Amino acid sequence: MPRLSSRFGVISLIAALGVGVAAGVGGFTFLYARGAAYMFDDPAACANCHVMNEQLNNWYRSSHHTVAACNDCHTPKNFFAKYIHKARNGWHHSVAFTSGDFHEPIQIGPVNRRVTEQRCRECHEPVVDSIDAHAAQQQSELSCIRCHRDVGHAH
Amino acid sequence: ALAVNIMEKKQEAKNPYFRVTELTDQTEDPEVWGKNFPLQYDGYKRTVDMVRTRFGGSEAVPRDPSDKDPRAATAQSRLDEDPRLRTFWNGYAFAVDFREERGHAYMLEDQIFTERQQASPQPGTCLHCHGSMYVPYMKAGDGDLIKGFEKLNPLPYAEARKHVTHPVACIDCHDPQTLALRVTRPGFLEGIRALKASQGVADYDVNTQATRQEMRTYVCGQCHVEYYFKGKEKRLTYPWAKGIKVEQILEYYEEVGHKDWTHKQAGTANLKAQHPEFELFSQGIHARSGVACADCHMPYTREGAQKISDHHVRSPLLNINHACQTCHRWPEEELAARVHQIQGRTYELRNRGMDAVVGLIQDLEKAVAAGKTDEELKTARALHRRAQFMVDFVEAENSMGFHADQEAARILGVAVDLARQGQLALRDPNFQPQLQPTNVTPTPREVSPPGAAEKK
Amino acid sequence: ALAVNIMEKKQEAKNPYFRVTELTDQTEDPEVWGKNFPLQYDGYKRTVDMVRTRFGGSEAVPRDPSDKDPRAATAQSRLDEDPRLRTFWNGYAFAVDFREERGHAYMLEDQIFTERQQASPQPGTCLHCHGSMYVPYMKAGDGDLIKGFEKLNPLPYAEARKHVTHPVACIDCHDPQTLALRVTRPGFLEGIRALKASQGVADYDVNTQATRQEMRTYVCGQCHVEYYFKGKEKRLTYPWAKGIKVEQILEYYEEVGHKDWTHKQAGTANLKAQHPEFELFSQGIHARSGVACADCHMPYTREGAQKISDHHVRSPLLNINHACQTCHRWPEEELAARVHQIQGRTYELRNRGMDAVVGLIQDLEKAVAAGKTDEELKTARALHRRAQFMVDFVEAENSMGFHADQEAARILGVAVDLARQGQLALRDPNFQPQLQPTNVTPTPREVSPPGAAEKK
Ligand code: HEC
Ligand code: HEC
Ligand code: HEC
Ligand code: HEC
Ligand code: HEC
Ligand code: HEC
Ligand code: HEC
Ligand code: HEC
Ligand code: HEC
Ligand code: HEC
Ligand code: HEC
Ligand code: HEC
Ligand code: HEC
Ligand code: HEC
Ligand SMILES: [Ca+2]
Ligand SMILES: [Ca+2]
Repeated sequence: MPRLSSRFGVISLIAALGVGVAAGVGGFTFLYARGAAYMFDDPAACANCHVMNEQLNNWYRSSHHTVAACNDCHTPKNFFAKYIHKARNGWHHSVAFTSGDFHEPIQIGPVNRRVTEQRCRECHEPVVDSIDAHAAQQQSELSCIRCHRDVGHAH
Repeated sequence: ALAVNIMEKKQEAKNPYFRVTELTDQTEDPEVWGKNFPLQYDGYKRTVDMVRTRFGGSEAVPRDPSDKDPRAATAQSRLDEDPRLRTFWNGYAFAVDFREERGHAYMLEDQIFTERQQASPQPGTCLHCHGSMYVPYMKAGDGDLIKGFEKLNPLPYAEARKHVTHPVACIDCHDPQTLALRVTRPGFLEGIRALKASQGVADYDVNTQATRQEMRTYVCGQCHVEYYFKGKEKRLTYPWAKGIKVEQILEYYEEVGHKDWTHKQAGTANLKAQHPEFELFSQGIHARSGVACADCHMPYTREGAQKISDHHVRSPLLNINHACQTCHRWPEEELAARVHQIQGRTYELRNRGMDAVVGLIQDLEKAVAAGKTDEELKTARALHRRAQFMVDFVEAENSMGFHADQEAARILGVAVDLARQGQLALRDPNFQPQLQPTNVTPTPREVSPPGAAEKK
Repeated sequence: ALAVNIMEKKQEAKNPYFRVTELTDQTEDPEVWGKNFPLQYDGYKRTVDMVRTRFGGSEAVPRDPSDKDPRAATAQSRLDEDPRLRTFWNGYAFAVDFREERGHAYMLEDQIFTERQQASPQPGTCLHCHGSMYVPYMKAGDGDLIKGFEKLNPLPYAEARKHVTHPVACIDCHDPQTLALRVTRPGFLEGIRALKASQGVADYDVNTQATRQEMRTYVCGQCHVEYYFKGKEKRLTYPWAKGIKVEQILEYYEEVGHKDWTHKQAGTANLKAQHPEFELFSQGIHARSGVACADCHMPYTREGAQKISDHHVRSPLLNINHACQTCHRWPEEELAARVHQIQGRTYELRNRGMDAVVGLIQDLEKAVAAGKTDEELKTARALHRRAQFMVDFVEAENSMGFHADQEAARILGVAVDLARQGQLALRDPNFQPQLQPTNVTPTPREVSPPGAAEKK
């Protein structure tokens, strides 16, 4: 998708200009600053496991593949939390993978789903503020995934 | 271009809205709310649009305004579209005037000026679902919603309507401080409590116990439901104490011995079903999948950098891309075709049901003319009452079966069976009608599939 | 998304394997194929398992083997489960022996030993769907499939079966060289050609023109379809020349004036519907969404590093995670509950339909006994023929409505209407039956939603 990659070019350009920071919108600053960081979170690393291939293949075709890698959606933003979580997942996945004992098709668990939902909100805060602002008062928040399940990859 | 675009998005986004005015629990006028939430207010105002779909939307039929009825246009008459309806409801106000429903903006005037008002005097209760009632109820009850409700219900309609100024407004669905959704309708507060009780949940309080997603359906369930007026206090009641499936509602009405009117030709103590969207929808696959009314009828829409709920509440077929395509990646034509296929099947059965019930009505009329006694007509009338309510349940429901396609077809199938049996009973005193089918359960030694435990 | 998902699955089917042995167009024995494809062969052999679900699977009922019938167990008798079926099919072989169907491994023996064989002599045609016929047909036709088909059809069953050694085997669905799917059944080759012709596609050749996803359904459609034997050549024919909706099939039978048997009590020239899985499924939302039989009945399963199609063809309810969860993320209990809810609704209507038709049969029997002439019974019998076929269409279809839930309910609703009208016609010569409902089309000035063009 050349269109998207060019977009990506633009996005990182803005990042360089630091406009994102100026605008002071956390989610996007984080995103823009990260262009390079993608390399450190190479999706291919996840797909070291063939069982992740389906997601990887679909991710390449998703609206997000130029803007969000696996870990942007599957690990918390906070630096330490992120690596702890990765470790947790990594460990869990390795065990599961080697033991081969896991539910198929693979399904996201409650913990990871919460992480992911959080990540949506962080990046899209500007867009969803309006629909989310009043949600604080509600005992349960709106699930993004319910409608946008496939933005990262088909399942 | 995109760069700029993103910039703009960000600025606008910085703060979704400014609170230009303070909203209180007495702020009834949506225009005032609109100062804080102009986008939602714009959508809200667009409910005046009249566009029709195959079975929904509405069609503007021009008319000469009179002082008796100043409306310059109404929605098309369903009685003219299907003359059988006049026989169907003969003797009841609905046989005089019944129109396709239209946008929320019209709810108050359409209720005031429907000829049903002349046909028979109506109580203040009617306003519960046709006006912005939160403030009027609170005022009338000196701060007690239920008291106010009980006070306005028994008043003559003309009296009660003096208290009402707007169609449903922001304050009827929202908390003015937090904008969180809230149920303000006594009918639903009590109805859902009775329903939950029937499911073993005591003293259910919807405003504190419902999830946000449930609220996105319940605010609509405040009005899009079957109802009746209980006792001389004309208390608005939703017949859900035994459940909300059509058979459970019928069981409830049998138990309280309610009838809406006596059919003019058939002499049957009949029931009228009214817009049971909430009830039928609840039996469908979407409800079962946690989809809410607002998901399809108020889908999110992009306004600049923000996403807001489209407050132009209308037929999703007029807004398929937002209403359906986030969840279903099929082309718009395909999604529309799926709805039409479901509606077409429902419509065929609805017409068979209508023919059967109308046929039974004519047979009953003949039998009465032939001097048959009420005792002799008992069975046929019992079948008529039941069959007509079931046909009406789908007829009055406004999605032509889409909200719960197989359930709608099942209801109509049962209705046809009962109506035809009524005709048989009239022609043959020895005919043994069967309310329930012979149910041969598969042999007990059934190995249920992994966790096949039936969910109700 | 789900569409994408299906594409995904396609890729995965490409699997590397060792050619241990060479497979030719004469290699009939699945065990030989199994040398190259042990995983698929293992699954294939597991179709001997007998596990029952609420409405599907099968239950092993032990019996004393005899030389006349050496089977140590059969599936449960549907006639014992629902005695009404004996009246329903009175005078036809199905009233003698009709059992729940079971796995592919049994298809040949179950056909050989069913008491229906004694009840009336059967032709070689029967084998078309109960054995591995590709090689036998080719041999009998000296390399010409259709010739072989025409040669075996008219033979007495006992004669024809000598040519057959296996139940459906690898070669019946696969090209031995490429393993690509292929249709080897003359009945389907000709049936689908007739169907496509009715849709304006001339000379359709399924093996060259069907997409891979379509083939994943068509290989099953070779046998899981309604059929009849045409003329004295007993040519197997699928009644699709006017379409595959139940009304279109009925129209076809009316035109060719076919009857399967004359009902013993009712004297009606009746039709027997048989396993119209392909036909009913085609009317459902899954077919419409491009889902294939194999997606649910032969789902991909991981065997080590590769994903293979589970050749243990069976009820998806016994394998919900693989069969459903690739597309539906709901828990297994929930998915089972959804199927049971759909099947339960269908079952209620199926039982009403059965009662109505059986009632009509008894009325006709009385009328005959009372000396009514064929002329006087014409209307009632016409309604009986139609109603019974429609009930049987859903009864004989094996998903209890799941394959097309609303369509199954619609068919049964129409059937009940017709059967009850038949009973009315018998009691009242002046009763005017209505085959078609009064169809009031919404007023023409309809504004169709964006691209609402009906898709058929
Ligand atoms: C834009 C956000 C996003 C990105 C990027 C993303 N995912 Fe996901 N992923 C999701 C969501 C949302 C779900 C949960 C879907 C659900 O609720 O079933 C999910 C679920 C999963 C699952 C559980 C199984 C399934 O498919 O539901 C796996 C495995 C997974 N992701 C792996 C990956 C891998 C590997 C990558 C990188 C190639 C990736 N994800 C990139 C959003 C994302
Ligand atoms: C060692 C092999 C392996 C690697 C590497 C791997 N995964 Fe997984 N992953 C698995 C297995 C196996 C499962 C299934 C675990 C289960 O369901 O219990 C899984 C499950 C998941 C799930 C859904 C289950 C849950 O707990 O929510 C997500 C999301 C996911 N992986 C994302 C990722 C991401 C992101 C990466 C890269 C940072 C990654 N995986 C790397 C093997 C792996
Ligand atoms: C790392 C930041 C990031 C994360 C995490 C992220 N997004 Fe996005 N998302 C973006 C950006 C940037 C775009 C704009 C991409 C474009 O315009 O092509 C976008 C586009 C979208 C769009 C519009 C395009 C489409 O696919 O319809 C949706 C919807 C969306 N995101 C939803 C989500 C949801 C839901 C999640 C969580 C499951 C999520 N996003 C996670 C950054 C992110
Ligand atoms: C009830 C369904 C629903 C839910 C829940 C939902 N969305 Fe959306 N979302 C939509 C629809 C519909 C659109 C398309 C709006 C448009 O195109 O005008 C959309 C659009 C978006 C976009 C793209 C805006 C654009 O055009 O670039 C983003 C980003 C997004 N949603 C993020 C989220 C996030 C984050 C959440 C959770 C907080 C969420 N959505 C929850 C239905 C939903
Ligand atoms: C999954 C989407 C969906 C959900 C959820 C849904 N509806 Fe509908 N609704 C439809 C469709 C489609 C129609 C048919 C519209 C038409 O025929 O033009 C419809 C029709 C209607 C109509 C008639 C509209 C008209 O234009 O005349 C009303 C009223 C209605 N729904 C109310 C509700 C209520 C109340 C709920 C929740 C209890 C609900 N709907 C839930 C999709 C939905
Ligand atoms: C206070 C009562 C009330 C509430 C609350 C309410 N409605 Fe309505 N609704 C009505 C009435 C009354 C009408 C018919 C107005 C008329 O015909 O004049 C109507 C009409 C409609 C229509 C038909 C529009 C058309 O063009 O035919 C739809 C769709 C609809 N409502 C959906 C909803 C949804 C979705 C909700 C919740 C988000 C909701 N309603 C909440 C009372 C209500
Ligand atoms: C429980 C809520 C509720 C009550 C009480 C109620 N309505 Fe309605 N009314 C609705 C809804 C929802 C609609 C839109 C759906 C429909 O028309 O089926 C509607 C539509 C209408 C319409 C426009 C369509 C038509 O039927 O011509 C009229 C007029 C109307 N109502 C009059 C009345 C009158 C008079 C009363 C009192 C006897 C009353 N309503 C009581 C909810 C209610
Ligand atoms: C018939 C019910 C109904 C009425 C009347 C109504 N709303 Fe809403 N409104 C909703 C629903 C449903 C939502 C979605 C709330 C959620 O998802 O939690 C909503 C959401 C909102 C939100 C949150 C942001 C968004 O768009 O999702 C605002 C702000 C809002 N409405 C303002 C208004 C204003 C101003 C009015 C009057 C002009 C109004 N509403 C009238 C039902 C209604
Ligand atoms: C928030 C998500 C969501 C929205 C919005 C939604 N659907 Fe669905 N729809 C579902 C789910 C979930 C199912 C059940 C099947 C499944 O589990 O995938 C479903 C099932 C269906 C089916 C098959 C069931 C049946 O009754 O035959 C149709 C048709 C359908 N939807 C049409 C629509 C249309 C038309 C709209 C818009 C008016 C719509 N949907 C809006 C989630 C949604
Ligand atoms: C979307 C999933 C799905 C698809 C696609 C599907 N089926 Fe089924 N099928 C089912 C389910 C669920 C049942 C009910 C099983 C039960 O009751 O145990 C069923 C039942 C059956 C049965 C009876 C099974 C038994 O155990 O007795 C047969 C035979 C069958 N299907 C054949 C087919 C054929 C042929 C096709 C294609 C034309 C097809 N199915 C497509 C889900 C599917
Ligand atoms: C050569 C004919 C033929 C073909 C091809 C065929 N079937 Fe069958 N199928 C049968 C027969 C015959 C039976 C019943 C066997 C018995 O009861 O002895 C059967 C039984 C079944 C059953 C019932 C199993 C049970 O436990 O009740 C299912 C499910 C089924 N088939 C699905 C399929 C699917 C899916 C395909 C395609 C992938 C297919 N069949 C292809 C002839 C065929
Ligand atoms: C067009 C394909 C086809 C033809 C021709 C066919 N069958 Fe079958 N048969 C099937 C399928 C598919 C099933 C499994 C589904 C079912 O039982 O409904 C089956 C099941 C059966 C069963 C097991 C269930 C039962 O009915 O007891 C018997 C016995 C049987 N057939 C006998 C016969 C006989 C005898 C003939 C010839 C008169 C015949 N079949 C012709 C496809 C066919
Ligand atoms: C009733 C039809 C049927 C029969 C009999 C059958 N298969 Fe298959 N087979 C299929 C279908 C359907 C697929 C999926 C093909 C696709 O996706 O293109 C398949 C796929 C395969 C594949 C490709 C890899 C995979 O698993 O998807 C192999 C290899 C295979 N079958 C071998 C065999 C062998 C060996 C036998 C005999 C023991 C056999 N098949 C019998 C229907 C059948
Ligand atoms: C290859 C994908 C796929 C598979 C496998 C699949 N489905 Fe579906 N299912 C769909 C699609 C697509 C729809 C239509 C709704 C939509 O468009 O989201 C649907 C709709 C449904 C519906 C709602 C329609 C209705 O009839 O009420 C149910 C229930 C359902 N599926 C159950 C199942 C079950 C049970 C299985 C396994 C036996 C299954 N599905 C397997 C794709 C699939
Ligand atoms: Ca309307
Ligand atoms: Ca079976």
